[in-house]
Formats: sequence, structure tokens, C-alpha cells
Amino acid sequence: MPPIARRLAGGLAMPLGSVVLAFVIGAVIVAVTGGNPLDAYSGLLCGGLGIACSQGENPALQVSTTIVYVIPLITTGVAVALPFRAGLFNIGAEGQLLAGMMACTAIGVKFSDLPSPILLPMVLLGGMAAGAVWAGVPGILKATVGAHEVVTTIMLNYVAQWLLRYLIIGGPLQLAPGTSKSLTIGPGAWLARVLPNDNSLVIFGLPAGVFRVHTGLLLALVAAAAFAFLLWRTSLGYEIRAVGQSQRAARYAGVSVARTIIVTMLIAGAFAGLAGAIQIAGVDHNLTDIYFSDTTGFDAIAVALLGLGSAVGIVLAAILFGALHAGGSVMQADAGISGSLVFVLQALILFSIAANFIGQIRRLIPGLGRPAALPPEMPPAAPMMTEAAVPPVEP
Amino acid sequence: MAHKRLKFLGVAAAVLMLAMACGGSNGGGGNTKQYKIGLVTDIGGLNDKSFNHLAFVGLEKAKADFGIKDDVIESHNGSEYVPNLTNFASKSYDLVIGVGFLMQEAVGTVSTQFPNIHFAIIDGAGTDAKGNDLKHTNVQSLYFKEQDAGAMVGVMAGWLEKNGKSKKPQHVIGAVGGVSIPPVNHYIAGYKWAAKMEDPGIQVQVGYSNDFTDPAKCKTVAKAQIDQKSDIEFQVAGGCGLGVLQQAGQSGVYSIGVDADQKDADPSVIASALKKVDVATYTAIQNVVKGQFSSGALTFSIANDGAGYALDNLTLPAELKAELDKVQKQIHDGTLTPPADIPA
Amino acid sequence: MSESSPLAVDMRGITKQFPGVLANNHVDFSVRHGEIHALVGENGAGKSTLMNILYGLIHPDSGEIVIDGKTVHITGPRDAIGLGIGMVHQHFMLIPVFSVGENIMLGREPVTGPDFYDHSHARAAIADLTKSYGLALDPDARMGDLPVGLQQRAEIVKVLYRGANILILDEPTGVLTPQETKELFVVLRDLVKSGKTIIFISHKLKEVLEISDRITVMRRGKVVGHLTTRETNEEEIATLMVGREVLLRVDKKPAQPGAVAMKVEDLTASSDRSVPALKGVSFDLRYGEILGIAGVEGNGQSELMEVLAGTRRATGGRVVLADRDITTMDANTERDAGVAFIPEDRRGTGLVLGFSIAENSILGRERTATFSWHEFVLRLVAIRNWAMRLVKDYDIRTPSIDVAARNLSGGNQQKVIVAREMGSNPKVLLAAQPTRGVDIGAIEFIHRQIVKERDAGAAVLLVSAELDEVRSLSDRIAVMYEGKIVSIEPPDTPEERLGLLMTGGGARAGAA
Amino acid sequence: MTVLTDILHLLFTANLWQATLAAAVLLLLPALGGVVSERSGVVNIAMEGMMLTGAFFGVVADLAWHNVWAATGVAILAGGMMASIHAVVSIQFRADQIVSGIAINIFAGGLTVFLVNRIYGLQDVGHLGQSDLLPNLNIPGLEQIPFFGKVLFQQNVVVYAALVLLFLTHIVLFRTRLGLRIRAVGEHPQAADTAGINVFMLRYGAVITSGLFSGLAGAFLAIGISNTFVPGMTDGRGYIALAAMIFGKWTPFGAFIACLIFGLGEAIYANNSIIHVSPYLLSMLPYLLTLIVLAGLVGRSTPPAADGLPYVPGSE
Repeated sequence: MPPIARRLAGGLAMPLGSVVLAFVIGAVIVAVTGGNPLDAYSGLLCGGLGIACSQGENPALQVSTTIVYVIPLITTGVAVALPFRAGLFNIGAEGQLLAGMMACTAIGVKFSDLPSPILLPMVLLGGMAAGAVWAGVPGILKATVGAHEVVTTIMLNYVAQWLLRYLIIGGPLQLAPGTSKSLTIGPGAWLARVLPNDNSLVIFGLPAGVFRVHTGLLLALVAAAAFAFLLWRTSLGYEIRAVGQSQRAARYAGVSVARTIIVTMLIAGAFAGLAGAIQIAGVDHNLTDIYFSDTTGFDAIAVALLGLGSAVGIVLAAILFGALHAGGSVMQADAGISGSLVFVLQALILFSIAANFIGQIRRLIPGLGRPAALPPEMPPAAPMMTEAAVPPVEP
Repeated sequence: MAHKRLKFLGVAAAVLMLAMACGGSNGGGGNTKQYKIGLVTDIGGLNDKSFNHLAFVGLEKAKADFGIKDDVIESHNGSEYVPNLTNFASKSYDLVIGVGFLMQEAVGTVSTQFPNIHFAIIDGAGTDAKGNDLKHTNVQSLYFKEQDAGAMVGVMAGWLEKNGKSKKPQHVIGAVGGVSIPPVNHYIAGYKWAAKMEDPGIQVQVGYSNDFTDPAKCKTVAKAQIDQKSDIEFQVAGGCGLGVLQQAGQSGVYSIGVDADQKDADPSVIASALKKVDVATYTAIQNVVKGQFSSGALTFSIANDGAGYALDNLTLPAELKAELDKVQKQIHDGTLTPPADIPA
Repeated sequence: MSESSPLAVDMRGITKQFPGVLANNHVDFSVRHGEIHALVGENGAGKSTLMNILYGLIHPDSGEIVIDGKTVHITGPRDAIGLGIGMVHQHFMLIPVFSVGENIMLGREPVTGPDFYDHSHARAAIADLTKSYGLALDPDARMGDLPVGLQQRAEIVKVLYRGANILILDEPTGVLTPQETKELFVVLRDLVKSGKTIIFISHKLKEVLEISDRITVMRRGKVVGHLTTRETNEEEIATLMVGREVLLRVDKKPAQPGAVAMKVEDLTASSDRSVPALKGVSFDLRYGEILGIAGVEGNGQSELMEVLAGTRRATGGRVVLADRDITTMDANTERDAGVAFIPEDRRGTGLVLGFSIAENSILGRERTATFSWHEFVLRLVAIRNWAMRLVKDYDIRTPSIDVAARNLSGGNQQKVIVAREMGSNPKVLLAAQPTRGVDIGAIEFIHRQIVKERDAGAAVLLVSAELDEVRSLSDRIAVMYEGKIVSIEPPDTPEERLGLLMTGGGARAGAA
Repeated sequence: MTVLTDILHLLFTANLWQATLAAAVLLLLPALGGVVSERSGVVNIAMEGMMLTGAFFGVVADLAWHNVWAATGVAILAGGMMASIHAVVSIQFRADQIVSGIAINIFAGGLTVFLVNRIYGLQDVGHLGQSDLLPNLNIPGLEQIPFFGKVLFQQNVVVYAALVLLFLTHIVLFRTRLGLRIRAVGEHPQAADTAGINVFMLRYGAVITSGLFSGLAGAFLAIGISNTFVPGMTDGRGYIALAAMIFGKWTPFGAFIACLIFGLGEAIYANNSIIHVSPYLLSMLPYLLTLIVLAGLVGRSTPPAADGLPYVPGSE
């Protein structure tokens, strides 16, 4: 046990320290601009985790809200982290997520009469397929003509955003002229909620309907587990990692780099598409204009980075970012400090992790002990996306 | 409204001092019950130079007048609407205001869950997923007849074109909308309708920027219209539309602002179509404070001075002024009814 | 040239600690004016670190550097250049997409106008230098298009252009043909005559004995011997380097060649730059023999190995493996057919450096039934057992099989590859540069393993740039020149003849 | 088919190309910055954030001083400041440059809104008068040339500046000693270091230059094209610029051509009041076009060899 504990502590020290450091700098920014950091952070804590609520917030509600935000972050986080392992930078999780939403809605509307056991898998798989297509195009272009995936995925994000607008404003999914939303998907396509969606029932002092946590949470956790299993326990995952670390070595060993790149992007897109489908099937049940402003797929990049590309890390990072997201609103309501502070904090966390400020600080203060020695040729940030930072294959 | 509040020596000083000025605590109320009002903006945020901003202006005025406790949450993306509204509702606020058409379904959902909490929504109603008004007894819909305001500025534009009093009169005017959604199209409908009424041969170009925040986008759309001979440009695109006003100024043609009085935005602004969201917000709060909350639609129009126009950087010919007064009276009386949908 | 001090370079008590390694441990090193001083030692002995310190690329933790009698502080290469020190690195510091002229001028570019790079001035300066030292170069050629010999020449000109009086050459002969090496030595002697001082880093003892005046031997970060070349011999240096008596010859029984394992017929292929690299190669490789391929690097050996291993597409010809045409097979299928491949670039292509030893031990075999169920789910226990067996059998020095390959020494890295490729009992073993950059201890071990593999009946095809290695291991030697096999020779062919063949000399005679 | 004829008709109007150039320049400046930064070996996807910061501080300064040139200077410096964060984090601390870039973008987006809230309270950011804006400038004489006069010589002063910077960047990168060294550092930092070139200093300089360029683009956006700051007003242009830079194979003129494609898309879209097709489908055009070009015509793009790799002295 002790070695595991030590490894866990060692693995958590950097991200945790980075989070703490970011909050300290954030506090300075708040204080310098005349706010009260304590008020700000107690608002964040309450809104994010339901702890220390001073203004009558319902802790259970806050936790529920956070979880609803966390669910798509986990799944899209995986969609960014997996290509990272193959050395690909998927900025397109957003577009893939939207593609998943569009497909899920289209199927759910078209076949709205089908019973749940048939329709629910259909919309989820349809969402995954659409996400896979949206990510597969950059994958194929990368593998065949070498088009840079950063460019192609950015382009496809825009295409997805405009397609979404087209579909629900004037396009085939539009509910009625003058609206900017789609029809509702059939009830058979709805993911069940954890608590009954029944407003006459009072739970934790509030009507049960306000607790929007849905069973998509399980799907998201399964997705994270599937990601870990794929990466560490399968030959495909092994090849993905090999390609990510050294395309040449992988090629010399007989791994088809092109095929691996395409398959990786397809799977990643399926994860992002699943996130979109879960969001529609679990929360909204229709496609609306609120997704014009969606940023889940971009937040997912930060989640994947903070989570150091591991499944457990991604779940923890998604919880942190979901909590920050939910907390920002409460902070503004309670402390009058703009919720935008949350983005500043997110950025500071990323800086801190990327630059390994914690490692530098530890090196400066001898009492804290030397950080794990890195060979001189390795930059400190390099292990982020490699095995070094992640527990090796379990025996 | 003057915007020359900042006369500080440097940027840093400005940051510090104003920030400190804002850092003060909320003013306390008297011994009577202090009402709690929560405002949730849509994704435009408070500095949207449009209805979110105006809603806040109304909120501030109400605070000054009634000593209410006011709290604001800016939504950063659409998936926050429900949680942000729920936040205030679950804390038993006396009135929860949702700003914007985009929040209709969210208000519908949350108002169903909290039947004892009062809600108000700007530009919409609490709806179900199909867009049907749920007609909850705890929801007040604050509607605007944007077409009334649009019609007034449309009269101006049409009259100026017909009489050759615009800058480059060729019987062509333009309107730049943000996204093609009802509140935007209402304005344009009234504008086009009234312009045609004044100048039947007029051509009205209607374009969309697909954006509410990026002035550059609206600017290119406006420029394209001006290049197609339009010489009066009506912006209906919030912060993005500021680019329309500016392009008009640079091209030496007239422009018309929207929502608030935008005469400061550019000298080319000859008028603004007003949608008095501040008045609506204030009214909704006042109703709650005075125990007069009523559900259903409250429509702000020329008839109740909730919509109208402001004259800006142009001295109007007397004939035009007379024409405006005449049309305003007719709309007020109901003898003229501007359409809600853009006429062909 | 001031001759006030007898010493050009005097480094005293240099110590440099890297995380986990004491790279230089109180090293004293001195070089006299106008001598060729060899610095020898195994890989990782600290030679490069010491020279990088002298050149200002690394800062020592302690110690003192005296140049021409003056104590100096070298904070970067600029200081070193200012002191007349120039370095030709083992891995050339050349930019392939730049022209030869730009590469030479870099850092001291002639300019005209405000800051414009002055091409004509650059050409003139290079013409001057090449004239005075007899080192011809085309300043407008693209560096990446030149053969390595000329690239090295450009490196030397680059150093001379900076006015260097003290030249450090790090493993300069590693990539050269015997003829090119001879030419280099002529150049070096000329440079010494014109007053330059040369520090020559090498682990090739014959060359050291041939060219140097004095020798400093390093082992594990320490200086273990100062020798005068005339008074020493190969065995003494080798013993100092390794710390024990070493066997420089490979002990092996005569080969027992069997049936033809692999038949190569008129094989052609192109290089990465789409230039024909193989121009009709034919040979038979038999079970139970080692066929060595001698040749100057860049004459098609790499491409030949890659085509045979399935990582490069042939443009013509045939490869037959025991009646199976494998010409168009990919690497994966070839592996399944029993062909193992030790690629020449250990760090780039042989290993995934970030992977653990266990993970590297199945590279390319992750979908075999031994290591995965249904080609998909990895059998982790089987993988670990396999890796532990390899570590034991092949004497890989590591605390655990979970250590990343990156953190192993070069020799142990190579052993991981050798173990992986031999561990599966291949029918045909393709070994490209199997001991490059590996210390003597590991070389010995790897050589013994290759012979063992042969004795077990495998067919071994060996490519090496080290003529010694080819001669001592091979049962037959095929000489490659310009994409063709020009001759197949017995193992006891004199070095001179092989050298001639390798440079096209004997081929004309043979073809005629 | 009428849609196509509408578009074809537009293509022959000077107005369209005038708008195209103006829209392209807004992308060109950050793209040029990206070229300089990446040529020195530092991946830069933070142009979006640098631009936004420039836009914000440009407006704040202009409102305070009513001096557009000083405000432009502030905007440029603000972009440079953001860039220097990227430089410190990715050069000094050797952080993953993509992570750092993303963090800059999130940081700039959050900080500007936060500061708008703090400085202007919940009031609107004020508007600037015409005299406080970067002026449009018609070049006397040249503006009279049919067609080209309108396209090239009736533009904002920043457009001319950007075109000058385009040529300047090309000349500096490919004709001067400084450019040779920048490229050397981006291709092979060890080689440059051993030649006595200060790798860190050049990389710092290049990254900060990218911030200065992006800051100028921010100024153009906020106090040239518009006259106020709107949160999020850069609207993803930094990312498009990044795409343009890669599309243009890390060369100034290649990036310019890519920017023109995006600019043309925007200019065609701007005519949606006379082109009768869903504006949303029309909006997709430049992005789809880019994908098609990447798939078919341009193909593999190779970045500078050491792009994205932190330099560790003494390593190989």
C-alpha cells in the first residue's frame, strides 16, 4: 500500500499545488482590483461544491448543478486526451460534440415514437457516429495528405457551429418559423434522471425536478474507464501510445501509423459525439440556440491537460472545472465579483501546470525535498503527456 | 448619456480607483422588508451595449428608488440559464428576471419548479420545449413591440429618401440584424414597412452579421450595403451593430441606433429606435415591491411609452417632425399597426 | 600566436553533476600548443561533457579553465569562440535547409546595408578559406543534399571561419569511409602545421594511435590515464578505458551454413528523397551464417535493411523467404514470418524511449497471441514475465522492467532491442549497426549473442560501418557501393582491399 | 444558380475586394506574428488572447487620453505583455507551448471581462469619437486608379501598415542576418547556440514581436474598425490567423494568401442581403474552402524543425 499511496501523493502534488498557486494569484488579482478574495472564494466553494454557503444556497442543488456540468467535460476531456496520446492535438472536440448533438436530435426527432430500449441506443450511437465522422475527416486528412489537424479541426468547429444554426434556424430541424430550436426528441430517447423529475416531490427542501443529475453520469464514467482500458490494456492503446511517442519507432515495428491516427481520431470523435448526445438526451431533449455559445469542447482541452491525460485525472479535473463553472455564477451573485474570474483562475492553473512552477518552487526551497530527477535532456513539462507522469501498467 | 466618466491620469490608476469604488457593499434597506431581486443576463453579459445593459439600468434605478437587494449573474454560456435562474429561485428571491429571448425555455422550466417565486422575462415568455407559452401564474412576460420603434425610424428613413434629404438619396436603405430571431426581425419589419409607406419605391436591404459581439463583422455587412447604394443604415445587432454606425460615419451616410439612445456611438447616428428594457425592468420590480405582480404578458409599445425613438445628431425638418408625430399618434391610437414579420 | 605558455588548454578540477550522474569528477585536462591530443573513453565516460564545458555549452559546478595561460570564464559558445576555441560536434550542428554558405557564416554573417545578409561576401570568404586549407565546398549547395563527408568539411570550415586556434573534434571519423578518414587526417596534420591545436575525441583506438601526439583516457567521469602515443599500445588504452582486460576479437567456431533462408533478386528501392538507392541488389543468405555488409554509410545499406524488414517499399526485384515472396509484405507480416530487425537508429527507430522496458519488449508484437487475447486485450502477466526473462537472459542492467528506456544507458538500450529481436527465435536476423555508440562491454556481449544466434541456426545479415566489426563477425562479406553489391569476399580479406571496394576502386576492376 | 451568378457578379466589384483586403489584414497581422514566433521555434496559438488584450487596453487608453496614437502604442504593448508571459512560460520554464497558448487565450478572455466589470462598473464601455480612431487614409493620386485605387489605396492606415509589415517581415526573415538567425534558432537551436547566437534572446524577441503584431491587430479592431471594446470581440480571429499561418506554410506571403481567402469569404458573406441563401450556409464557405484546399492542393505542411521544442542548452 505505501508505495501506491506515495505514488498517488507524488502524482497529485503537482496538479494540486498548481491549483493552490492559481488561487493565491487569483486572490491577489481580486484584492488589487478592490474585491474581497475571501468572499469570492467562499462563493466559489459554495457554488461549486455546496460547502460554506452563506446566502441560503441549497448545497445539494449546487452539487447537482456541478455534476451536470461535469458530465460532458469528462467525455470530451477523454476525446482530447486520447489523440494527445497519439501525438495529435484535437482542438475539434467542440465541433464533434455539436455533431453528436445534431445527430442525436435528428434521430430522436425522426424516430420519436420508438420505445426507449431501441431509441436510446440509437441516439447515443448516432451521436457517436456523427462525432466520429467529424473527427475522422481531420484524421484521414492528417494520415493521407498530412494536413495539420489543428487547422482542420478548427475549420470543422466553425462548420459545425454554422451547421447547427442552419439546422435550427430555417433548416430542416427548425421547430417552427421564427424559432431557433428544434422539435423535442422522443421520450424514448431521454436518459433517466437520478432523482425523479417530479416537482411535487420535495427532496433536500426543493422540488425534485431541480436536481438535474442524470444517468449520463454513469455513461461518462464508463467512457473514462473505457479510455483507461483502451489506453493501457489493449494492443490498440499500446499502438496509440507508441505512435504518439515515436512515429518512426512505431512504423519500424510494423504499426501502421496512418491507420492508428485515423482510428484514434474516430474513437476520440465518438467520445465527443457521445458527450453531445448525452447532453441532449439527458438535459435538454431538444437542440436550442443555447448551444451557439457552447464552449465545452474547448474547456475539455484544459481538462485533458490538467488531468495529465489519465482517466482518473480527467475525472478530477472535470470536477474542478465543473465546480469552477458552477461556482462562478454563485460568486457573482453573492460577492458581486464577475464570474469571469473563473477563466482567469483556469488559465493560471494551466500556466502553473505547464511551467511546473510547483517543481521550481520546490527546487528553490531545499526543505521540501528534490522533485523526481528528470534526465537533463527532458524538459520539465514533457512528462505531461507521457507515461512518466502516469502510473505505469499495473501488474 | 455621457460616457466621459474617466478622466484619470493613467490606466492603472483607473483600474484601481474605480475598482475600489465598486467594491463597496450593497446599500441596506430600511426596517421594512427588503426585497430581493435577481437578474440573470443572457450570454451577451452586462456590457453588451444592448438589452442586458438596459435591464441593469432599470435594476439600478429600482434599487435607488426602493432600496431593494439586487444581485446579478452573467451567463457565460447557454447551459447556465437554468442553473442561474434556479440559484435565485431556490434562495426565495422575490423576483427573478431573465433577460432575453434565448431564456424562454429556461424560465419555463424553472418557473414550473418554483410556483411560488415570481419571474419576469424580457423579450419572451416561459415556454415549454415546443415554444408554447406555459402561461404560469408566476411569470410575467415583458414583451416589446420592437416593430413600433422600428416603424418610427423607418418613417424617418423613408421620408428622408423620398424627399432627397438623406446624404446620397437613391431610394435605398439598409438594416443589419444580428441573428435572424424574432426580436431582431420585429425591428426590421417595422422599419421596412414604414419606409415603404413613406417612399413606396424604396429598396430595403436586410442583412445579418450572424453575430452580436464583433463590430468588425457588422461593419463589413454595412459596408456591402452602402456599396449597394444604401445611405441610411439601421443596426439591430447589439454590440456588433456598433460597427454599422461607424461604417455609416466613415462612408458619410446616416445611421440609426437600436435599443438605447446611441447618439454617442457615432456622429452619423440620426436617431435610435428605443426599446425601453430599463423601463420594463423597473416596472416589473415596482409591481413586485408594491404587491401588484401580475402574470401574463406586459407589452411595451408606443401606446404605453415603452418603445419609441430618440432624435440624435440631426436637426429634423419641420415636415418630417410633423410626419413622425402623425405616425406616432396613429400607432398610439391603433389606427396603424406595424407588422411583426418582415414584409416582402 | 603567443607562446608565453606551453599549454593551450588547461582545465583543472572540473566537476559537473547531472541529476543522478557525476559526469565529470575533478577532471584535470591539459593540451599543449600545436599538438593533436586525443581524448578517449567509453560512451558516458564524460568526454563530451568535458568538451561541452570547454566550449561553454555546459557550466561546470566547480573547477578552473586556463587558456593560453589566462584564467577564463566561459559562459557560452560566444566566449569560447572569442578565445579561439572551435568545436565540430559529433552530431553536426548544421541546418539542412540552409545553404552551405549560410551554415558556415551563421553567427558571424557578413552584412551589407542595414542588416542584409551579404551573399557575395560570404562566397568570397569561403573561397578564401577553402583555398588556404584545401577544403573545397560549394557555398550555394543546400546543406541537406551533401554527403556526410562534405558536411563534416563544412563544419571544419565553419570553425576555421571563426578564427579558431583550438579545434575540438568530437568523434569525427564515425561517419567517414577509410579514405575520407585518411583525407581528414591529412587536413588535421596540415592544420597543426599552420599552428592550430586539435583535441580529438574518439573511441577508435587505431585512429587515436595513428593521429594523436598525446592521449587522455577517461572512465566514469574521471581521468584514468595520461599517455604519450608513441609509448603506448591498443591493449593498454583499452584496459584503461574499460577497467579490465577486454577481448577485442570475437571467438567463434566456423560457420555451418545450411539451406538458403532468404533470396534477394535484383532488388531496387528509392531513398527518402526519392533518389534510387538500391540499384539491383542480389544475394543469398543461408541459415547458420553471418553475412556482413561492408560499405560506406549512405551507399544503400540502410535502404536494403529497411526493404528487407518491410518498412520501405521496393521499386522492383524480389525477396523470397523460404519459398514465400515477401517483397511487398509490411513490417508486421514479416515479423510474423520470422524476420527480426535491429534497426540502426536505436533511439529514433528501435525504441519508444518513453515506454518502459516491459512495453518496449513487445514493440511490434503487441498483437500476437502470446501477448494479447484476440489481438486486442493485452496479456499483462505474460508481457511482464517475458520482459523479466529478457532482462535476465540478456543481462540488461536496470532496477526494474518498469524503467523507461530513456533512462537506460546506450548499451542497455541496445540490449533491450537485441533481446526483443532475438528473444523470439527468428529465422532471419537483420542487424543494422548493432553496436553503434555502445560501450566495449556491451559490444562484446552483443557480438556473442549474434554468434550464438547463428550457431542456433538463424540466418544473420549484418550491416556495420565498423569494418573491424564486419570482419570479425562475418562468415562472408558483401561490399556495397552506390546501391549495388560489388563483391562478396571471404572474412579474412585484408582491410585495404575492402576499403578499395567500398570506395568503388575494386568494383571497376571486378566488373571489367 | 442565381446564388452563383450573384457571387460571380460580386467578384468583379472593387468594393468586394476592398472589404476583402480590410478583413484579411485583421487576420494578417496576428498571422505574421505567428510566422515570426514559430520560425524561431516557439509555437504560438495565443494570438487570439494577445489581440483581445490589445483591443481592450487600446480602448481604455484611448478613452483616458483621447490620443489614438498613444492608445495604439498601449494596445501594441499590451499584446507584447501577453506575449512575454507566453515567452517566459514556454522559453524560460520550457512549458508545453500549446498549453501555454491556450492558457493565454483563456486568461485574456477572462481578464478583459473582469476588468471591464471592475473599471466601468456595469456601465457600458464608452465610445470614442471619430477623431480618436485610427483614420482611413486615401492615398492622393493613387486612389484614382480604376478598381485598384479603391482596393489598395482607400483603406485604413493600419492596412497600409500591415502591408508594409508583410514585406518587412518577409525581407527580415529571408534577407537579413537577423532573419537568418531567427530561422536558425527555429530549425536547430543547438547549431545556433554553438555558433554563438543567443537562442533565448531571439526566441523572446520573436514571441514578443508576435504579441506586438497581434496587439496592433487588436487596436485596429477596437479603435480602427470599431470605436469601443466589446467583450470577446476578436471572435476567434486569432485561431483563424493560426490556421492561415499553417496554411501558408509558415511564410508571410503564404499566410497572406490564406488570409485573403478568409477575408474574401467574409466579404462575400457581408453581401448576404443580396445573396439569397441561408446566411449560415454562406458562413461556412471559407472554412469548407480551406478544408478542400488542404485536402487537395496544399498537402503536407512542414513546420520549422524545432517548432514547439523548448531549448535546453547542452542537450542534443
